[in-house]
Amino acid sequence: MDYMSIIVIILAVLLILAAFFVIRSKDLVAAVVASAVVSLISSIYFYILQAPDVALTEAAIGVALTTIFFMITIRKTRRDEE
Amino acid sequence: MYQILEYAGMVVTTIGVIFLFLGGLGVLRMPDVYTRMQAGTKATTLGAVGAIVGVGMMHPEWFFKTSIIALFILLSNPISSHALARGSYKIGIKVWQKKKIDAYEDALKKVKKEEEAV
Amino acid sequence: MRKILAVFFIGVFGYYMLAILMDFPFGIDHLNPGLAGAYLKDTVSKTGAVNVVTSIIVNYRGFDTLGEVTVLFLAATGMSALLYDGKTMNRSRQNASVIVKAGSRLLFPLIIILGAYVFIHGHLTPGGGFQGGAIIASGFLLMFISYRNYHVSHRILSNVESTAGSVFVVLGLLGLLYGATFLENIMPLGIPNKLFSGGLIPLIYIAVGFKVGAELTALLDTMLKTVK
Amino acid sequence: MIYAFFGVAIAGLILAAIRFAIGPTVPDRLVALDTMTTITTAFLVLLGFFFERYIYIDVALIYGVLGFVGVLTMARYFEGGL
Amino acid sequence: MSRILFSFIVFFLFWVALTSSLDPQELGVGALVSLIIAFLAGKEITEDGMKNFSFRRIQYTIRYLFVFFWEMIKANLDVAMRIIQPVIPINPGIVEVPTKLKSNVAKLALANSITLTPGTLTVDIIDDKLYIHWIDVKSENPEENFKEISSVFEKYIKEIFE
Amino acid sequence: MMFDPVLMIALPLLAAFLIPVINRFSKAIPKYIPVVVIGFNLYESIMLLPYSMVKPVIVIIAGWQPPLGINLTIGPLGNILALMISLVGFVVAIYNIKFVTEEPTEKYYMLFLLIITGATGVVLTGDLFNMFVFLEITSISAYALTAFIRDRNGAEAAFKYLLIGGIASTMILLGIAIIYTYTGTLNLADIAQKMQYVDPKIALAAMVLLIVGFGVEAELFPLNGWAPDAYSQAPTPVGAVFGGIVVKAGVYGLARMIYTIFNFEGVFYFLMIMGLITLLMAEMSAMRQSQIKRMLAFSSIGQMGLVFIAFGLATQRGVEGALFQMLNHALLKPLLFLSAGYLVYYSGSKNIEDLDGMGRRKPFLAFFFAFGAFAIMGLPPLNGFWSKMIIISETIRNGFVIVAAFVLAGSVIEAVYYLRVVGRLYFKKHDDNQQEKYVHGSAIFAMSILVILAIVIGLYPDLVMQYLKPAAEELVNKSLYIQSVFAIN
Amino acid sequence: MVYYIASLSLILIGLYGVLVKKNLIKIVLSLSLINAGIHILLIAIGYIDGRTAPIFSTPELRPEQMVDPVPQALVLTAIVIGLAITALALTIVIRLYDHHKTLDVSKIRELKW
Repeated sequence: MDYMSIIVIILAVLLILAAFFVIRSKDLVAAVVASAVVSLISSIYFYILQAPDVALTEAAIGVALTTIFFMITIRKTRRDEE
Repeated sequence: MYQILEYAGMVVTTIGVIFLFLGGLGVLRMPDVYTRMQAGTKATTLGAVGAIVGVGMMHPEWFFKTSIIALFILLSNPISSHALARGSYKIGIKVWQKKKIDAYEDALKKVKKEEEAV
Repeated sequence: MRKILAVFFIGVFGYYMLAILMDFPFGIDHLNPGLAGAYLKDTVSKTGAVNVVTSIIVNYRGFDTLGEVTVLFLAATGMSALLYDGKTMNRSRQNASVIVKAGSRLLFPLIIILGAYVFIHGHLTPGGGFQGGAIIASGFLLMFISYRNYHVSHRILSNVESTAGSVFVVLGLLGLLYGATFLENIMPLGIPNKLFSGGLIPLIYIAVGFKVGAELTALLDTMLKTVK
Repeated sequence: MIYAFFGVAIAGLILAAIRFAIGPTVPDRLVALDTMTTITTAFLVLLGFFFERYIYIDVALIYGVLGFVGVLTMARYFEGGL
Repeated sequence: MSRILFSFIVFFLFWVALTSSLDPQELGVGALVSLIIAFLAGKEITEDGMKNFSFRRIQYTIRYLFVFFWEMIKANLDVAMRIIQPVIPINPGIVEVPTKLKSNVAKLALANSITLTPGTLTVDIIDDKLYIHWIDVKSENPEENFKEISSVFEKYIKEIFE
Repeated sequence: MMFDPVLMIALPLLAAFLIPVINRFSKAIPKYIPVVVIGFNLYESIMLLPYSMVKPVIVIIAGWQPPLGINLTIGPLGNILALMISLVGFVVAIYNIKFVTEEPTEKYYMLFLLIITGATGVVLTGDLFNMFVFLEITSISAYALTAFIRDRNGAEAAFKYLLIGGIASTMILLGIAIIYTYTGTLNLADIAQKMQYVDPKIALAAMVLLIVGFGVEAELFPLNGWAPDAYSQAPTPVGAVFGGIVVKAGVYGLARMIYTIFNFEGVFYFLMIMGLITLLMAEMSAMRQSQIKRMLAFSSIGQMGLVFIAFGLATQRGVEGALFQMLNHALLKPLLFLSAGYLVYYSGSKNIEDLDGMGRRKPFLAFFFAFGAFAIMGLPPLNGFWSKMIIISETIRNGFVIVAAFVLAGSVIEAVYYLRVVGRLYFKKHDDNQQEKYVHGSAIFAMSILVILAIVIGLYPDLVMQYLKPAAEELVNKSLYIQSVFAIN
Repeated sequence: MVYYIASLSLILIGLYGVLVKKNLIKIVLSLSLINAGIHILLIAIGYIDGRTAPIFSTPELRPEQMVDPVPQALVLTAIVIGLAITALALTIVIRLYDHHKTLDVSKIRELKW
């Protein structure tokens, strides 16, 4: 058990919790913010797995663009899950 | 010379990382959004800048790129936390306070009145 | 009822997937000497690009990338077709504060340069056309959300998009014209790790960068503008 | 030494993540996300140092810039400016 | 013209720092890219153009940076002291601070400096009044606040940007 | 004269990219671009036929030999399907010229062009991941086209389709991940060669994931929930494209997976059972529909069920029957959809009841519809008869008498509901005199092409069968395919 | 190994969301979760212990020191395709909301699901 795998396990726990939060949260904005966290942690994963190209793409698309699409959609529809 | 720079870089990185941790702690412990923002912004900005510049000092040929990251963080972090503070004030999150001191509320009311008058 | 059924289904699916994944090799070189070995060995000498991922995307599997560009193009087309209303609307009601405005005005050109850097250096560093285009689009987004009346001409965007897309295909067809195959590298390879290397790869990535940037910007603008 | 850096930075990330989980309002979560983005940027630089690859720094650079755009967009959403 | 030249130089320096290389190919492409972007967007980032490179401004900038970093470190120590205590000693509120700065970029610099220094966070700017969330409110009088919070920076920023 | 086959994909893409610019200069030109470009594809795929029948044409892309780079592998099967796709695309493109008026029209033509390009790419490519990319092009343009008429049902159908399709695409990706892990390659022939060394348990999992993925486009039960809504809510020509093109691409993918890549005996029985269920469910549902386009959609699913049954036989003649049935379906379903589109347009209602007496008022249209209905039911001299006969006789010859009985029962049900509609067209009186609308010549021309082809194939089935034989052989005997890909090294 | 479990959990959570949730935006979010899980899985497949990214930025790097580049290339394509699907799905959601004034799937059913 080296240090790196401890970090990976911690990140995995955070990732799964964030994913749970996406599903559970009643507030759609909070869910979208949580999905940004999922994307953030998966980006760190790609980085650790020696895939900087993918990490960069995930950073460019996951953190900014996808989140923003969701935010615009929520802005144009409604925020609460009925 | 390189040796000195490397040790200095290590010290700077250590300080930075510690402040990153303190930033996280502050975000967790503070009582309301605005104070959390204070802790989060200040501590993590210095922390990140410290850690990044420290790495740049340990690897002198990385220095320029790392300082660009540091510059971006220095410029962008306060802006985003300002926008967040303004946004959360606008959706009606109250300031946690012992004594009531809120000059902004009155100013906003005034602005609103002027807009209605127009 | 539906929940129980779903949980049951997911349980079964998860069990089987887990059983399969447990046999998966992790962290060991299980394909030696597969496709990957060949790519790693030959890329620098045969394509001139240092970034193997880029050379796979643009050169070995360039056809995929053409398809990928098309997918994004499709999404943009589909969205603008679906949101088409025949009339345009104002973007937002609330003005941003002076700080945000000044900050985005300052950061905007720097972000654009950053995007250009990413797609020009696609064959040397991580990143490439898509990432660069996405960064440029984010730069425009910064302006859209800070300034109510910031206007980008859709005419120009769509022209850029069409031109860049056609350039990609035409670069591919050049190969046929010179008696080689579609998308084949017909330019000198250059010295690895210099900017001018990799033959067609940087050119294609520049075209892709422009195209993706224009597409995503147009997409964001349509989404922000139309419907209430 | 570098492992200690990782440990402390990850600890900061976890603390921010806890704040993210307990909320209570969405701006709270956004503050946590903002903090996490900044910590992640620094963490990626440290990881790049650990892997001894200069090119990895690009990812951190893009991450810092685009994380800012994402958070700013959400902040503008609350103002009603999206 | 002067504004475009100024922004061209800034962009080019940025590019060189980004590539960290003096290879002629990189420099040539960088010059091309910065030139294009300077023509398209260069007018927007500055109002004074080449005047920004005058000796006085550069000198003030350097002095300002030192002051700023010192204040920032103080701020962080201050935050750190507050965070690690069992009961956090705070008395927050939002106060008003006047400013004499006119240009937007100067206001941005001031607001950012204030946000990064001890116990303060800029919430909004309405005309020439800054609204600041202060973690430990000492007075409610705008003039006193001005002295306490922003007077240090304002004189440097005024020299640098105006 | 034969051009490089890669132009069949490159040129439509170029044209689609250029349409927005051309639209600036003239609003009238974009509607003719699909006709020209797909016409080129048609010409090209006909020219290719003599070559690909002898041995598969391998087109190298970017100058890399098969396992390294992507290559197009145009065997008899791929070529015939490409021919079918471009034929249907050509006809529908002609039909489009006057029919599409919904703004923004140039976007419609772009999407239309790309859906056909995607389907062509799926059937021509020899690379698994490339197939996935082209399948996504096809399905994403299909989602957009389903919602193209911006009414409430269109959006709902599109969302349903997108949801199922989105999950399917993730399943394909998962399957590709498993396959790549164990074979280390993405070339179809290479995978097929290496698949025999892979643990059967894992191969089975990969196959199930891929079948689920391609089954959505191929309308395999129970993944076909999207089809009736999408067919009926999309603009009419798009319904024809779904039936004639998108489904073909899905079936090709499915057949390629089952026959070439994996070798499991059991999957053929599974396919046959699923096909039977698909057939019966669809025909029963089609009986109950009151909207004509929905009815046609269910009928289309039923036809696909028949195709799956024939594929499930896994014999040379059975596969021939399946391919013949696909060809007939590709000719007749667009005919039915296109004529039904105009019928709906004239009667102003989607319901079958409102089509009364159309046979008198619109003899041409009613004739086209009736012809399509008779042919698809399998009335003897027409083309549908031959394919059904091959399938049924082959089913009986292999001992699946019960299956054959069910197929016959399904045919009877099919005949009942088609005759119901045809009867209404001709024998019901309807006497409100609506204003006369003109039937566009281009539409008549488009439908006539299909009718003539159907008659010719019905009279001389051997004309087609000589091409279908090598195609079926390619599927049944996979070593042929593998060898031809590696022969060029 | 941790990566496999994490990615599988993401896929399963996403599937659960798609199957059970009634909110349209939640469904689209769940789809993107599934995608994220598959991307992590693919990259983890290509990883080889102790090796570095497949970029020959300095001359002393050897091919034997590098991870498998193919999954990375595939994931890049897959991410862009996922973005396209998400964007289109959200557009359709906006359209649906315009017509029905609700995001609840169970209230939208005019067609039989």
